[in-house]
Amino acid sequence: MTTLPMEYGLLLAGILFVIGLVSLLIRRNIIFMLISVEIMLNAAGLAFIVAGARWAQADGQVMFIFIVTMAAAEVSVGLALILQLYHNLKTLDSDAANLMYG
Amino acid sequence: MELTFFIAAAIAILATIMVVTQYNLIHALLYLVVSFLAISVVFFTLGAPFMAALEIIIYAGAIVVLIIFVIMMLNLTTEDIQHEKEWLQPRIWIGPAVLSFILLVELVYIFTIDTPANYRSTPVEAKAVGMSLFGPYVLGVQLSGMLLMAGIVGAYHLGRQKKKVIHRFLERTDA
Amino acid sequence: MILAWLLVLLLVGGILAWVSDRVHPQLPRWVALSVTLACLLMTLFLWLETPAHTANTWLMRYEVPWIPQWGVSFSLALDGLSLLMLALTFFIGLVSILISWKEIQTKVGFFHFNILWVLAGITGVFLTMDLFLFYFFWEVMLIPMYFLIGIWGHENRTYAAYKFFIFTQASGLLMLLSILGLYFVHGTATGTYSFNYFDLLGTNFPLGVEKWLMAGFLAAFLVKLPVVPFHSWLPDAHSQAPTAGSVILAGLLLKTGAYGLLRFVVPLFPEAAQVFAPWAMLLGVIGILYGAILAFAQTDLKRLIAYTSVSHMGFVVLGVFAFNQWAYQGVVMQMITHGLSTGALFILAGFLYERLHTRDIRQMGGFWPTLPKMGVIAMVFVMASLGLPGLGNFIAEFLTLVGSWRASPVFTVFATIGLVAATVYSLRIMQKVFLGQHHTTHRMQDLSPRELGIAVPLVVLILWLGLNPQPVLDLARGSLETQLEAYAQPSLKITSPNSVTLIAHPQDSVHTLKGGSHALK
Amino acid sequence: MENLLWVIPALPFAGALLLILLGGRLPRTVVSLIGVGSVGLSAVLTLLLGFQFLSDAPAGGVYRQEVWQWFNVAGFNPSIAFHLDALSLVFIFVITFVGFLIHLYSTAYMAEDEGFTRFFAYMNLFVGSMLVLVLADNLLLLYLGWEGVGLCSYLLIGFWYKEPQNGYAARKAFIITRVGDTAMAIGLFMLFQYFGTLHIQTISSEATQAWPIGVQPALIIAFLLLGGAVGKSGQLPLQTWLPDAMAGPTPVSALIHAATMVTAGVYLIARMHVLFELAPIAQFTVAVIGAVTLLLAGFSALTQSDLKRVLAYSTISQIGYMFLALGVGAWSAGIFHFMIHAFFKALLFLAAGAIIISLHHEQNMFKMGGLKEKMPAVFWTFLIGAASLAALPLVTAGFYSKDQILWLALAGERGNIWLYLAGLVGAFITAIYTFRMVFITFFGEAKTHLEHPPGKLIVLPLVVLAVLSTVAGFIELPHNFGHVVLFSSFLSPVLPNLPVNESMVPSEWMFQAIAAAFSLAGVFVAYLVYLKRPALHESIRNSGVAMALHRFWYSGWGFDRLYDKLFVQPFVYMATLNKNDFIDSFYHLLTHIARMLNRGMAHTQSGILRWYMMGVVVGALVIITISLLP
Repeated sequence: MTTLPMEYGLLLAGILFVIGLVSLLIRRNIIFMLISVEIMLNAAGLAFIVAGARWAQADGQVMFIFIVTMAAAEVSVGLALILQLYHNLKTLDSDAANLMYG
Repeated sequence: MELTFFIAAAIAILATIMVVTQYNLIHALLYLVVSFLAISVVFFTLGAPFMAALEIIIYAGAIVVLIIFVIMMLNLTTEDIQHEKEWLQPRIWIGPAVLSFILLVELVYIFTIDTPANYRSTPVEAKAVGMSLFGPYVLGVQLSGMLLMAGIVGAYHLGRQKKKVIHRFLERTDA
Repeated sequence: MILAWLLVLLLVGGILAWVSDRVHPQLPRWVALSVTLACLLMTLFLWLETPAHTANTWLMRYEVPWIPQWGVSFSLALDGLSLLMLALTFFIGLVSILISWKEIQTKVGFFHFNILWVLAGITGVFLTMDLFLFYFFWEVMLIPMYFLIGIWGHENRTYAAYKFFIFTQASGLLMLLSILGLYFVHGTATGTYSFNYFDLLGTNFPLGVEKWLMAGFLAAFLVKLPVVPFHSWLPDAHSQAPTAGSVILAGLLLKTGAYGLLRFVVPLFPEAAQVFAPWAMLLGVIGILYGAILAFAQTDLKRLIAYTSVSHMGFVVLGVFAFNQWAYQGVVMQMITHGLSTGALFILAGFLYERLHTRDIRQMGGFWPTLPKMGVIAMVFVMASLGLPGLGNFIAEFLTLVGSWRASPVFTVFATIGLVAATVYSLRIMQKVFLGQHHTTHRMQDLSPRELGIAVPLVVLILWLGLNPQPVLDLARGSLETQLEAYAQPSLKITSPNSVTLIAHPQDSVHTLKGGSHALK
Repeated sequence: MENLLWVIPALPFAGALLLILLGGRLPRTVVSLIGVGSVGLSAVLTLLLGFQFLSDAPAGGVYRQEVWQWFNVAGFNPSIAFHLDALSLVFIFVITFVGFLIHLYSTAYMAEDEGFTRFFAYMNLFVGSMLVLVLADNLLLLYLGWEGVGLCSYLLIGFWYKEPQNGYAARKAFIITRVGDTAMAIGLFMLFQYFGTLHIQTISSEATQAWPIGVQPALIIAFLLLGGAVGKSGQLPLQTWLPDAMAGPTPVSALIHAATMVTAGVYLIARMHVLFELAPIAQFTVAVIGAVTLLLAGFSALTQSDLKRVLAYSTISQIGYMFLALGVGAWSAGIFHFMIHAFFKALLFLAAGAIIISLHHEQNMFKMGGLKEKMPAVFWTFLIGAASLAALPLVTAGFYSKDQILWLALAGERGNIWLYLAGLVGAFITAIYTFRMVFITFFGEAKTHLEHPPGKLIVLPLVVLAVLSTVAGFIELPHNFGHVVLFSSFLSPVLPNLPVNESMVPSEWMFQAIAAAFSLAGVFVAYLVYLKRPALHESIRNSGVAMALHRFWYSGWGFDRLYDKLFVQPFVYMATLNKNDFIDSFYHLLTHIARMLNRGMAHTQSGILRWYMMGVVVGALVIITISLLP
């Protein structure tokens, strides 16, 4: 087995996370925002896996499983919300859903 | 294996960038699948083959398919792609991008501040994960179960088409 | 034990009144009436049982541990001062239930629930000797009052209710801070953490700490009283509340502030109180004059009366910080007589409102021929409010001023000038409402037997207090002397808490009292 | 017998209480029976008690009766206790007796009035309070009576409450007297501070022992008590309420604003004479106030056209004489003039009332005239009263009382030529305005139709008072002229006699002659101007200076306008300006700030999801950056 600095894995996770974040911030299409959230979650999971590998412990993977579970739940609820939004507003533009304007 | 890691990482980053820069949703999703696959390879190199499998099954499989179904239900047209183009102006994305870049720089700084500690990527068996999952983390499993249950109920409730009761005289003709 | 029963009776009675609404809409009135009457009778019984001259200040104590690890106990105690205040509370409570008989027609059950719980809060405030419990009752008093104003009030009731709530709540929180501060200062100094009043008496502080702790208590009491810069909740609350609410506010809630000054501020912080005294007297005098001038300008009858309260309560502050027997007896008299006279004026305003549906005195005038009985009664209370000798308020004001003259002649002179201002606004009430030409054309009923039944006892009481106040003064004397102890010989300020307990705890202290009221004498 | 002392004030109180409680349901005869009867019984009791007092003087010259202890706080223990000595006996005699006559008169005068019951209730209450005032054994009880009569005065001035004008006058009276009362209350606080009691006798005896003459506290206290006295007695500078007080029914003016209540100030000073003797400056101030007031009010009386206002100003002026007497230490002379004044001024008011009611509530003198033939009884009694007021020599009581004051103002040890001259000029003016009134009202041609002649109940009190106004003077005659000193020797246990400057005694007759000449000259001037040559009157009136003076005096020397500008208007202005309580605006500012903050924060809730995300990112950025900083 080869050796690999943990930082590389974390770096990858960080880059992915930031890409997801940028996308989340710049996209108005709400489906794209949902995808970005998925990317970020995935990046977070990656970080756990890397850490788990570093210490050769199962905990990192357990956390990843939890993240996956959460992501699944989130996507299902999020998609349901998107459907409702689209039915009500006839658009995917997240800025249109600004009824909560203070 | 090192090389595998770097190639997979590069593919993951490139594919993810492509995801966020696409205008067409379906194209973006394809890149997303690629990105997930690349990450699963990374998992493999890190000695977590079970997780690599989970990644492919759940992320690349279930979740992306779910999103595609929804997109199909929404009946999107080229008009929407046009919208995307309009929405994604440089003046919109430049600010967030700069901020996020700073964040990234800081993260890199944090990761590299200490001397790198090498490690052997000893694989952690699925059995160990299972022991851990149903040992100390059993409460978490239960909670995740509940979360999923709530997710299903919530999605069902939200996704239900509510019957609109509008008096027929009041119904707009174009609606 | 009888003390705890008073509270239980009121609290349970309140819930019962609420529930009984479903059985019959009139039932809550009878429930509330009988509960209050029972409490009044119990109090009067206690009064009659009290020997005229007891060596012992504390007539009765009841104490069970509540949260012993924090030093919180369910501690009630009765002395002459509290007994007087209780009698006033239940009398005013009775009156306010009676005046609501026709006025309140919506949510009758909930209304009487609130009335009884306010009374319970006030009773608790007057009885409890545990600061934690004191704060609890202070809040219990507040919330039902908020509902009374907010639900059954007049046109601008929400505003008034919020204003009342925020003022009293904010100041109450400052008091809570001070209570906690006192608790910890005392605890670290002596090692025993206790909220008990008797334990906290005679705590030694550095003067700076004492000042800040006193400031918290003062905040609560001066806002409640109210003293001038903090008075602006009062006119709104008074004018918007239903009649019963105004009566309870003026007659009782304001008195809790005065009681707090006498019971807590003065004995707990003797040195700081003396430092603060000139400023307090100044505030009192400003209150007297400022309230009077504003009262003169008002056109809303209830608002006018509310400002007279501000003016009259100025005498209380003046008296409390004069630190002598005369002033203190005056303050106690002022608390009682102001409760009766201002309560009566609010009741009359309520009667007029029921007949006219306005509180604007510009639309009144010339009611004497149509409402002669009301006119006579109004005349009595207007005269009481301007301090006519022979009525209770005169005794109160004169004693207060005699006492404060010893402390500060200059302030007393200005306070006495307030009597002229009182004349000006009081006569204005009479002139605008009952004298002059008759404006309205429709016939008005003079007082009904029920209304007379409310008003006449008030007249009799105020006259009795004016001509023979001695029973009241005797009852209050022992407890006032106790409050003044630290001032009589400032050099001999009680230093060790042990000696305080010796003085404060009578022979028949806590545990011998479980038998009931007779065990204590 | 002396045990019945408490009944004297209690009877009118009981009457008042009965009338208030049952008033509406009783027939008028019963009401008048209760109203008049209670005061009548008091008068009878007073007479009986007075006879006993005279025939069998009690030890120390005092009956004292404690009814109950009012209260007792740390040694401050005033009682409801009555103290009857010579001074209070004179006062209760006047109050009950004159009061009874006026009550009797009122049954006829007020017969047509709808507030008949109310009137008698108030009047009884007044008599009760006044009796408490003069019988009080301590100053607090005196203060109770003092405020009680103030209340009744307020109620009775505003008796006809439908006229807002009357209500205004009533309020003015109450408030202005209250200003004086406040000074007096402060005086009481000081007295209590120094003596630990308000018991009058204790204070008197202790003050003489404890204080040397001219000591400062005595001075301050005397001035404060003087404040109360000038307020009640309508003296400068608080005299402005009394002319307006004539808005009340005439019997009220007679009883309260002439005979009894307004002399409460005289009583107070006489009662506390010990303090004033200890404070010579204060006492001299009393004299000066009296002298100035009697002149000012006299000049104002000259110009009035309202019959009752003339009498009101003359009351102020006559009380000025009493103050002058008190101020020079002629205590018994002041009280003597009080008594005589009560008789003749009540008489004048009642007679004026008889005219007014017969002329259908016409009060303007210039619309009267020629009443001599139409109402002879009223004319003759009025003339007797007027003569007494003008102090026509030898036959009238007023001459003896006023002459005594003038003489002592000059020859007394604290006397002074200027005070004497003021009194003399005052006497001259008094004679002029008195007979101006007589001539205008009763002589000349009739200008108003007479409704109905006055009845028996109205004339009877007039006759009794007329007799008293003449006869009562003979109980105190100057020593060169009979030397009767019944009154002053009766009062001497209470009030010290004034030593007279011996060197002037031989020339006393000369000063008496001068006084007599002045009053006669006054009558003559009035006769000349108002009866003989009306043209002269017109020409004086039309000259510029006279017109300006007339206007000035008519308005009571502009005091009303001055006080209005100085006190009333600023107060009302300040009050109305601040009606909405500027302190409240401070709290409004707080809520305003809170609301502004809320509005500002609400802008961040744009509803745009990406802004919220941006917020999260920026927050994370800030936190991480801070944690990275060394």
